[in-house]
Amino acid sequence: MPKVVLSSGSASLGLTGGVTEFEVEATSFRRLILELEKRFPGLGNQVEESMAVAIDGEIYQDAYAAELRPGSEIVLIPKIGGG
Amino acid sequence: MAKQHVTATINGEAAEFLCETQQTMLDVLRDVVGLTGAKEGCASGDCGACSILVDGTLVCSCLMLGVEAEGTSITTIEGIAQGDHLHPIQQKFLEHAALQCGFCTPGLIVATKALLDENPNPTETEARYWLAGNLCRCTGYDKVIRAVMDAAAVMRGETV
Amino acid sequence: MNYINSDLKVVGTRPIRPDGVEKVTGRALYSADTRVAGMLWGKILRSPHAHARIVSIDTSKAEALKGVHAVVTSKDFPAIKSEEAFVGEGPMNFRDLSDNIMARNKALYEGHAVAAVAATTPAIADEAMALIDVTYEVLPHVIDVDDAMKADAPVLHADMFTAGVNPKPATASNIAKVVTFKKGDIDAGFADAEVIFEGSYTTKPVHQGYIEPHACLATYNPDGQISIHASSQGHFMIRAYTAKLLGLDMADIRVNPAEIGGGFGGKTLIYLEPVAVALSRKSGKSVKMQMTREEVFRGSGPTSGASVSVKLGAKKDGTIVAAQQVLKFQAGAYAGSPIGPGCMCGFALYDIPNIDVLGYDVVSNRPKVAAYRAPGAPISSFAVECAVDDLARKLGMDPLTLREKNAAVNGTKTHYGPTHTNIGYTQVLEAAKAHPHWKAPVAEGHGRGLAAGFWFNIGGESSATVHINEDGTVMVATGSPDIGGSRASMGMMAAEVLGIPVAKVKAIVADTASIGFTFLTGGSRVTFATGMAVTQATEKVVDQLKARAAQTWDIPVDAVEWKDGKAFPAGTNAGAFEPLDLAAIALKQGRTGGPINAEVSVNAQGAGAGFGAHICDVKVDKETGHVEIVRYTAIQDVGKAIHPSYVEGQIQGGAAQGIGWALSEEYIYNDKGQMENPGFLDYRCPVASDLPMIEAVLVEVPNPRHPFGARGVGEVPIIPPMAAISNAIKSAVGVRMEHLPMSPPKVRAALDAAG
Amino acid sequence: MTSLSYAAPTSVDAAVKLLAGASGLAKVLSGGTDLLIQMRAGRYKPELIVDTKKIPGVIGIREENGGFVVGAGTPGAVVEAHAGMTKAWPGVVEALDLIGSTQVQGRCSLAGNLCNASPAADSVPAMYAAGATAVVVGSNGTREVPVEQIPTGPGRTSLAKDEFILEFKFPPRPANSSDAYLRFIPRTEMDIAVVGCGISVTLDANGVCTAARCSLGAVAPTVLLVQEMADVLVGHTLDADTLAKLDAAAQAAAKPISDKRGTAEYRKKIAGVLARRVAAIAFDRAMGKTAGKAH
Repeated sequence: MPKVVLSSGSASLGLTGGVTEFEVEATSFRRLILELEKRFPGLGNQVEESMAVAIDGEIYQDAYAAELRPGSEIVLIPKIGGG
Repeated sequence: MAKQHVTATINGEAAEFLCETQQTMLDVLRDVVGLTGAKEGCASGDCGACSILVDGTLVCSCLMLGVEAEGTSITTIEGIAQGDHLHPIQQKFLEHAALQCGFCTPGLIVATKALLDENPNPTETEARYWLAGNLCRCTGYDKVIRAVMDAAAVMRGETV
Repeated sequence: MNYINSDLKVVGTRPIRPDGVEKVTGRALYSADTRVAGMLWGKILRSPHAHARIVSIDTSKAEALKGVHAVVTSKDFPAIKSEEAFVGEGPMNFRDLSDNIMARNKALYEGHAVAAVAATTPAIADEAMALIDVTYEVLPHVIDVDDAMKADAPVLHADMFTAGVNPKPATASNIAKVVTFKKGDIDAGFADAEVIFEGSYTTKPVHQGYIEPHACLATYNPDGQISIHASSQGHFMIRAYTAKLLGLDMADIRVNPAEIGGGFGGKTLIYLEPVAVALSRKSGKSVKMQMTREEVFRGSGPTSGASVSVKLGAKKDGTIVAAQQVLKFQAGAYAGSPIGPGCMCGFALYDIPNIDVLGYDVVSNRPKVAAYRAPGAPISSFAVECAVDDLARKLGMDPLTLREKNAAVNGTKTHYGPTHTNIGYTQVLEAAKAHPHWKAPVAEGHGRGLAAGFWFNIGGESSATVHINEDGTVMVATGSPDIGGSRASMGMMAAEVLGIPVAKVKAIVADTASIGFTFLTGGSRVTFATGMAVTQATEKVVDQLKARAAQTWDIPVDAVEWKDGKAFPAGTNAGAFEPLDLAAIALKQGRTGGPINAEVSVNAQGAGAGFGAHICDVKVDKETGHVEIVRYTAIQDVGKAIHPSYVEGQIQGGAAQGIGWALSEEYIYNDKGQMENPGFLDYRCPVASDLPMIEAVLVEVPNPRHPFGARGVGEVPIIPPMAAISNAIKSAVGVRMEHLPMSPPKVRAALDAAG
Repeated sequence: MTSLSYAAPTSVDAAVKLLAGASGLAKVLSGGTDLLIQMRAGRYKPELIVDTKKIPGVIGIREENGGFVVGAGTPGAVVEAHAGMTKAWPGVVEALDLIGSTQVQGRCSLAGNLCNASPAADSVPAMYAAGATAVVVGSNGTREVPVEQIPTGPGRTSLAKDEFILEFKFPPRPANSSDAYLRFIPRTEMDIAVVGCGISVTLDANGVCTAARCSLGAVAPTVLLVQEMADVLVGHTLDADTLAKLDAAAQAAAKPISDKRGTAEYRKKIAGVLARRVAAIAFDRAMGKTAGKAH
């Protein structure tokens, strides 16, 4: 199962009750968000609204379709903008 | 308070306008005459975006009253090109990519014209000090100065 | 299709931009250049207090003044519920955005809008503002970030409980959020270190300083349809936020993008548009608004000022084994500083096993910050790059060698999660080492400094359409405002794919009703993301052109090849027909199936990260403390320069802004919390005589995720200058300047203290 | 609406009558590079603006019994282009040249700079050092006043409501005389002086100073004419000892405040630094050693 890591945003830790690593049954980014919201109410929306993810090292700002492999590592990071 | 009646020459054409005493020449050009090439970046003479020539002298139109234009000959950015023929300074600004957003460009081109009219062969340092009153936030001035030096050379007939 | 290894005829050349002549002749229309008959002039009344409760606002006298057609206050704007969102280029709450454009209960900074008027002339509008009677209850204020974090500091928001700490704090504070990033074991790392360096640094808020003040012209029609003419870094953003803050349908709002006179991140937010629409709705007339320069400084977003500490641990051989950073960022009056990227960027240039970064997002009584070129990164890197320079001195190592030894490479896992891929930092450092500037001896009495920078760059949503005109010329339309020559690069990519001269292609910026959604011009995303959309749309057009030729020749489409702007019969039909050029096919497009065009919308992923290294030589006047930049070289991996002149321009301009940040730009407040230098006279942007030529060196390590290999280039160049200059001053006169700006009084004081 | 009227009289008498007759605030407009900014900022709300530029003598430069007479409203750029002024009073000319940008140079005037009465005005210390006098006209006729008697405090002058400056007189120069002006600013251009210093000297054939006038700007409520600095110079060549004493005298005379443009402590130090640098230039010029700009 893909593994979610909250190396960032302990802003999210409040929602996970301090849990920093856990596995989620998901094959796509969208499914991941839904699962996160189910598991830790609020977290899915937070990711949806103001966070990006790094899937196996690559940053995805907002791509529902992005594929998750069974061994994928998903790191939640703040969404990135610019000037 | 009745408006002031002013007669002047603007970009070679006889012009008449009515303005209030407190209106600056910049206000007059933009809001009365309808020439919006001169820009308001600060309205305090610190950015040079409103540069114009008054009887050949470079001034900030935001630091001049419209009524002071009486009897003068005004040149704005709209009067720099000869018909559909760009002035060499304009051409070199394009060739050197000396503009990014282009907002300060009218002021820079008018100020450069004044420089080269007075000093056809400026050093880079002279050009930089002459143009110190024209803020540009996009280019870091590098390509602007290159365009100015290149335009000067062209106007001296050294290159094309 | 990917063109990275193709023989390119247009991309990489330096054609004159299509919008150039309008801009050198004064014809180009910027935000404030449009007028309509019968329009009113709107102006905003702003709080003179840094922090005050708005007890009452009496607008009756102003409304009674002849020539005044409307006065609005927060009552004219619907209450917006608290909703976290990614606004402009950073996190912000829509309720805050609404309160920021028109103060609701409290004025949270000097310059905070409290009311607005629309009158027949600017003079009458000014007079009307003087007639608005606002009763304030002045509250204690706090300006600087360290003060705002103190337990006894005046609290701006009674409902602000620090997010990111567990459990939720019991009392409200000015600390909006705490962010942490960890990698490895920081304690073990420092235990393992043989040499340790620690430093503390501060930076002042600096303004983007675009020369064009914010302005707009809005018309609210009786049927509820609205037209807005304004410059910004995204007209779709103006539409979205105006609709959001006024509770309107986006379909009723059409935003026409004016030429934009600079943004640098500062025009990724709205300030005037909803106010102008509200005034127009109330008056039934078009309303033009235009900030004064003073309003731009007092009322629009600078970037954060900050307090940063760095601790580095290394082995004697220069291997950095532990790195720690604490960053406290000012967000302005509302939560949402670029603390996230600030925490991520500083150490992103290094491959360090143990990293610990702690960041604070802190509100205080200043204008809400807005994005500014690589938001957060310049502050973070100023601290880190100064510390690395001093670590090198402590280790007795060359600062470039130390950076090479610890440089992030492909496969380096960052402390914030992602793994670097397709990055060109090594190549950038090699180019720096090989550059004549780095090799040249340092002149007597001068000093040389080196610093590097990293920015993610982003992709995101973009739309583009490509139309083949009846004569074979081409129109390209995108939704990305052209802030620095993007019309040229868009046209060039289309011309390259079509195999025709760029002069035959004209690129424009389409309004919100004329093209699909396109995200902001920001994050250095346009050439990457919008360029991708343009390339794909052009490829679709090429497919159609081939099909039309196949139809004309009555051969299968796969037997047609497109080359140099012409269709050629290929395979068994090779040479069977005369090639058909674009004009010939365009002429017959009616017969062969109708107009030839394509629209493509993308949400581009895989933006290539950017790295840069700057070399700076300074001369310090020891008696006055004045620092002169005598030579400056900026080296950067740009992926592929589509139009090299505008790429160089981005790098030179970014470096110049960084030099201003380093030496002369700052917000100066009096004890009442009022800004003392809200103008270009005392807010000191670099002028032409302050700077030398800035040599931009383009390193091209292609980004495989872009058809031409392009990376964003606009943000990286503002990151290294502050540290490069501090490092140069240190090598020139031996003092370390940790506090920005490194102004003459500070440098002289440091020299006196050093004795 | 408050109405503002404008007049451009063509004679001194007409101008004086207008000023005397104004019921509310009347402002004299020469270059306008300060006045227009102050009006926009609401610092002044005049009811009448009297543009003096059309009055004969207000613009122009003439030689008069060995000295120079400069019209009060003569734009900086015009003075800078005048060979005679540049040769006799390089310090005054370079000071005027430091006011604002090239654009401002096209408009700014000595009278405007003096009557704006800012302690940081660039041309004022140089005029003090030069010993220039102002020809003041008003209802009671004409009076000639040393320039240092015009400003009385920030934004305040000794001119009566119906008075204005018609022209400035610069005295004849003895042999081996010259002057110099330097100001310190954070950038290289466009800033207001953090400290300004003007020095005018006359030397004997051996380079010994026989007469000196020294002034400091931006270190007190008005520009200072500093006798102590002059005393240090007179009777001496510019040796290390004299330079050290001059530095000390300048620092002692400076009574600056801390503001957005610099701290008091910093300003005192810079006053000393500039005094030394300006004296060196003035002495060299007086001995005919150097030409050109000091900045």
